[in-house]
Amino acid sequence: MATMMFWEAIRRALDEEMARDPMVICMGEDIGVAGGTYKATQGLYDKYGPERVMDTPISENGFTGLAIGASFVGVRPVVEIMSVNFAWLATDQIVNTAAKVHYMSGGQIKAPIVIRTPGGTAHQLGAQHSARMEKVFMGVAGLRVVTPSTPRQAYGLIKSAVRCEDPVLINEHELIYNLKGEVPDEEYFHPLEGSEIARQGKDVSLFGYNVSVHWCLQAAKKLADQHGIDAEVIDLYGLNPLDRAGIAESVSKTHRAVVVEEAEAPVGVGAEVMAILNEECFFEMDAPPARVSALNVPIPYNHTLEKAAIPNADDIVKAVLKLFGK
Amino acid sequence: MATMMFWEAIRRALDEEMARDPMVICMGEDIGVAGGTYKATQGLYDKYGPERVMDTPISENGFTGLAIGASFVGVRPVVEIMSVNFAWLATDQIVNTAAKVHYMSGGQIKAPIVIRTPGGTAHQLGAQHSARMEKVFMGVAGLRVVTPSTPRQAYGLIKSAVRCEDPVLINEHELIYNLKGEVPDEEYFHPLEGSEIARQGKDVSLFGYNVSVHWCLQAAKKLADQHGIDAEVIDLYGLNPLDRAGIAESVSKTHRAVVVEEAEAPVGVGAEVMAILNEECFFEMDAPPARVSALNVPIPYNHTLEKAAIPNADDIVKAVLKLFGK
Amino acid sequence: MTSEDKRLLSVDVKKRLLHEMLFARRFEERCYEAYVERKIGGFLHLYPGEEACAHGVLEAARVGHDYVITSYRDHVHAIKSGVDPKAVMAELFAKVTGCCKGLGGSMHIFGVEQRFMGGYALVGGPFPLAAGIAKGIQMKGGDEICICFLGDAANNQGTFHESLNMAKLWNLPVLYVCENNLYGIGTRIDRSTAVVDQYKRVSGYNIPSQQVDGQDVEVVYAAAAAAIDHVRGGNGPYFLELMTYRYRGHSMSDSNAYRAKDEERMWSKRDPIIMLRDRLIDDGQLTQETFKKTDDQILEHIEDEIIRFAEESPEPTMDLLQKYVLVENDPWVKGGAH
Amino acid sequence: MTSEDKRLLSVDVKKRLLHEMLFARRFEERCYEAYVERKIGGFLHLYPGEEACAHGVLEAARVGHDYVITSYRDHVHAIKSGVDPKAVMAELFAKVTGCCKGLGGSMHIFGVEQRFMGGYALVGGPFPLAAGIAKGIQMKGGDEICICFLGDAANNQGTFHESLNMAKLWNLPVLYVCENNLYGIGTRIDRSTAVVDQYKRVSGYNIPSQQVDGQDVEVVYAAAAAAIDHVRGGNGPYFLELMTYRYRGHSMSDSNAYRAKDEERMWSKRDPIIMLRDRLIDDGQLTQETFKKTDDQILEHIEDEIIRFAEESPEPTMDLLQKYVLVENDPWVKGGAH
Ligand SMILES: Cc1ncc(C[n+]2csc(CCOP(=O)(O)OP(=O)(O)O)c2C)c(N)n1
Ligand SMILES: Cc1ncc(C[n+]2csc(CCOP(=O)(O)OP(=O)(O)O)c2C)c(N)n1
Ligand SMILES: [Mg+2]
Ligand SMILES: [Mg+2]
Repeated sequence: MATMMFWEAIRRALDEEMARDPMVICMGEDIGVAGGTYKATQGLYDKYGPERVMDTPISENGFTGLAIGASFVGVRPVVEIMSVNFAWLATDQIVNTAAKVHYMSGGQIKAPIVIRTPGGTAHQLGAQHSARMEKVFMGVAGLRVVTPSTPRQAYGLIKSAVRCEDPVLINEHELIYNLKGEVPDEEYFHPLEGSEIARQGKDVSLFGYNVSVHWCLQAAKKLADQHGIDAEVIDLYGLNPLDRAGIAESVSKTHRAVVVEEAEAPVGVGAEVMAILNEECFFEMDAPPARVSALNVPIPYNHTLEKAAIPNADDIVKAVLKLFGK
Repeated sequence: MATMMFWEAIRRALDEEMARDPMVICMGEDIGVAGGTYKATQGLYDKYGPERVMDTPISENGFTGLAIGASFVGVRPVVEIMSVNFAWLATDQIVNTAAKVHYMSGGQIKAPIVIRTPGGTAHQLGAQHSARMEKVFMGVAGLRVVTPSTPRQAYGLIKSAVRCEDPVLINEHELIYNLKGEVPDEEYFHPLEGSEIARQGKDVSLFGYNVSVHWCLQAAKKLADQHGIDAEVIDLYGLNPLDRAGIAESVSKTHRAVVVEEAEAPVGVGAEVMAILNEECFFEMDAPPARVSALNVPIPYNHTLEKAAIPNADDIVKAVLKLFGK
Repeated sequence: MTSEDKRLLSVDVKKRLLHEMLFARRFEERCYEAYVERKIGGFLHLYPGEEACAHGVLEAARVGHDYVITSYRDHVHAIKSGVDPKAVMAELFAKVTGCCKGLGGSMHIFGVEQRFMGGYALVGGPFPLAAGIAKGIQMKGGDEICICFLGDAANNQGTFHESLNMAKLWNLPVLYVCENNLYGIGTRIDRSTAVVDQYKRVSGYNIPSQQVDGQDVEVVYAAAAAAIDHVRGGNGPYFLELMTYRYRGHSMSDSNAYRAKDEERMWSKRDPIIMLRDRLIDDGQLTQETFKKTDDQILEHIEDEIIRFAEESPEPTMDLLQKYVLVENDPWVKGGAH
Repeated sequence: MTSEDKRLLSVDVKKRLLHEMLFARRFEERCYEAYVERKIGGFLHLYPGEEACAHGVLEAARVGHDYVITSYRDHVHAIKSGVDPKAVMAELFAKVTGCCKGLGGSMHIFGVEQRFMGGYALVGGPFPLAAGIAKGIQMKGGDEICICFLGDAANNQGTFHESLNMAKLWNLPVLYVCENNLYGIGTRIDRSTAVVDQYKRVSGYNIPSQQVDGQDVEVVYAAAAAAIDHVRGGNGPYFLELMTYRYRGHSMSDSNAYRAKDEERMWSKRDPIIMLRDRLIDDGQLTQETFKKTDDQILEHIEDEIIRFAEESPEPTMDLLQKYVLVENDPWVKGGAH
């Protein structure tokens, strides 16, 4: 097992897939000559040339649509939308075309496109550069959504996504590109559906995804160390579809649940997981499931205010203690 | 009280507001000379001229952005996006600009734009013309979302939306433009926040919005007539923000809840209302809250399949009976 | 070059095109009736008046080899591309024998085997898709091209601009055909568009372009043949503007009230079918009687074969409702076939 | 017309512009330092090298009367529009005395009182906003115009196309200024754009346009004066392309590795400040010593007044966190003030 950074894991996956299949291409703004804002495509331009590692104009709907069209005829495009904030511009092609074309053609067309896009709140990027769009994409029938929390997941999810025949949106996070972790030396394909137990526990289930998995793990440690509460952390790497069975299974064991999301609460991951719990294991719950979410505000530039808008491990600890009446 | 059709109520509201304030304008595709796809602007072009009733090019992001810019300097634009399916193209300007500019300018700029857009599943319009985007917009901080179920609401919500200083998205429904209902003769301003009790009841709360309010009312009648169940129907005309207090109040009385949404379930109105119930009155509930949603599919063209994809009154009845263990 | 110089087609081809265009006209008219009879639902956009566009262009293309993509006004393009008219009509009737099994409908006709890559309902949506298909062709090194038919009003969509820039930048083998029928629904072109000559709008991308009469199928053919040569020759995209007119309203729900009767009359004098018919008659290649007989045969064929097939076909079963949301049994969903 | 003919400015104005541009340069350089010192966060896009663009154009405009809007690279435009540099710096320092109370940051400088309508972070976003502001002006019948500054690469966004068409169609009083610095982040213009001369791209909208040297503030002034006359005269939009260059990386996180050193050297010889300084010295209007003294004064002023103000100002309090999401106490939210 090699240890590598998150961006290196992505790069490795892309490199392997491009080496294997000449129809795999990468597209996006500044991904070629410049190697990508977060280095995910570094070196690939030199290795595979401009026809396969394409620097695009600033035309998000256009180049995403172009990639989708190419996917109809056997190309395997991996599109990078530089920041998820810009993905709003491409939602037309993603939602109206990629997610629907297989269905409305009666199964004739497939759109096996991969869209990688970093998002989330990072360091004071302000209102127009702090979008968290996972809740938008996971509500779209016909679109798979995954979100890696570790280098291993990033590597394995990209590998599977490139090969899968469905359109897959990979929601990455700007804050963890330099996160280090182990990635198997041999090829590894991560499932596109399901969830992972990031930490076993018996007293409460903490649901996180992507960066919030790390907050949950921090919180779990504090809960164990300081409060004697043994939290289970579930990593919801598969956001669409969500792992209903896995979610219910954990809570059937712990009887308590807190969902942690980086986005504002309305119609988000938290609401959906709570709804699933209501549907799957209402009578198993000893306390109402709770969500820990961002404040319902555009993200402010000021660092102190920004931090206050976004949840953290302490907020999770507080929410858990409340469930225990503490 | 005059009885009028839904589209007539919209038209009346727009006409009154345009007559009152020369800065109120309407914009959209085919809303001028042609009078609007659903007649909501009929006659206004002749009355107010092309500068105030503007037929736009097919440039959804462009003309929505133009309207937002105009709203910065005192114009009160009412944009019609012909079908909500096309609103994906304009989400960039709606979300990235209109919803954030007041905040990120430290309160200096207001974007008092109204966006009216019909959506929903109608009669066999197929996958690319059956979007239900309410769940997308109601998750956006800084954007008000309302959705009228009756001519009275349509009239009163537009009146208030035009005058309100916030951006307001009005989610209309293609199927009910010809619905008749009473509208006060005098001017009437509907609140932009809150909910209405469409039918009083004591045994179960049915939550609907827009077209699904009517399904709930049908279901309530069947439940009363055939099963002796007295359902309360709550009309969630205000989707962002949602009426947390009103939602909790009804369920604190009935102890049972079914949320009815026209969209596919994931991260939708159903999930959000269930989450609110968990947060506000978990221990008041005698049964898990349930949601009645569309199937998680793009909408098929075939009529029978289309009907099967969308919920109806019988589905609601079934869901309620299940809550009662029947 | 005058129209005269561009008449390059043999008599046989002209006769076949006349037959095809007449068939297309009758097919669409029959759709109209079926819609009124409520056999067809949803939005229905018909092509009468514009037949020379699809037929002239696709006659110059290699049907089944080149890729074709268009908007919601797609029946005739599909049929000329080789999609079985029975499967198209059955699709409109929402039957399982339809080309999309009844899931797509009029705005979403697909025939991937024939490389007819579909009709799309979002105005401007196909611009980038076409460029993408062309990118695929380029990568595989074949000599196919992609032909994208769209309306005049679609050119105001941002995707037009974005796609044409990329198509030129990357030298993609795509032919954009603008069917300029002067209206986007009820809005006349000069009320939505600063520059009404669409072929002039592509100078901002350095893409060669031409505007020709879209009512004379021979003129269309000639212009398309040159355009296709250009594209197939590896010279990058081309933009061909065809001046045409639709006889009916935009869709079935459009009353057409916004158009001057004079204008309509003027264009009906330039009917693509009548023009070709009269030319053949004038040249002594056709009689009015043969034409009438062909017409009768077409009508009969549509009724007996096509409508009947559509009528008698079964509806899709409920198991299709959730079948094509995602691809079935894709092993990578589970992380590969271990 | 040669550059020579365009030098219309009086000595006093030239001296003032030199001062302003030098101030802008030093202001931006100080931002750089403050970023390295972690006093400024987020994304920071600096303007050195391009000073003649904002200064030349806005010198020809009626500052405080005309509306100005731009992208994330917005400090200098804001300051030249009349926004207090102290409020800009305090904003970058995320202080409550900042022009947006510390909520906006570098990419979102606003000064609505000065009619500086903001910096926006979405590339291409301001194109339609500017047209909309112009629509508002048109409705109110004033003689203001709206000036929209954006980069070259922004022109590939669909909103460019959509907005220019509408601006022309509706004859809106908007001046689009393209600051063509040859790069969009690390991508050279010819690698993203089929037609590199941006002023040629607007022929598809029938909008008059011109390309001029963006390094000579007098040339910029002259071209802008003519363009503004055109727009203010009710003749609709104008598109002005200014050829310029940014000295630093795109933002603080950009290493600038993709540019040839030769190219950078070539452009540094055409520094807008040096050019104007030398011209004034050559004309006997300025000495090197005065210039140096001015520079020292500016540096001192920035340090003593601006930085100190920003440093010493308090952060916004927590009550601001949720204050501007929606407008406070709007009576219509409750259905009016009954
Ligand atoms: C994105 C989008 N906006 C608006 C519409 C509604 N609409 C359907 S067709 C049409 C007019 C298109 O005109 P044109 O491109 O000239 O094609 P034509 O119908 O004349 O063949 C409009 C506005 C749509 N389907 N998609
Ligand atoms: C919609 C969108 N896409 C991409 C980006 C990322 N981005 C920020 S600036 C930029 C380059 C813009 O170049 P240009 O318009 O030439 O302006 P310059 O920075 O050179 O002044 C890009 C790609 C963005 N902010 N918004
Ligand atoms: Mg048209
Ligand atoms: Mg640039």
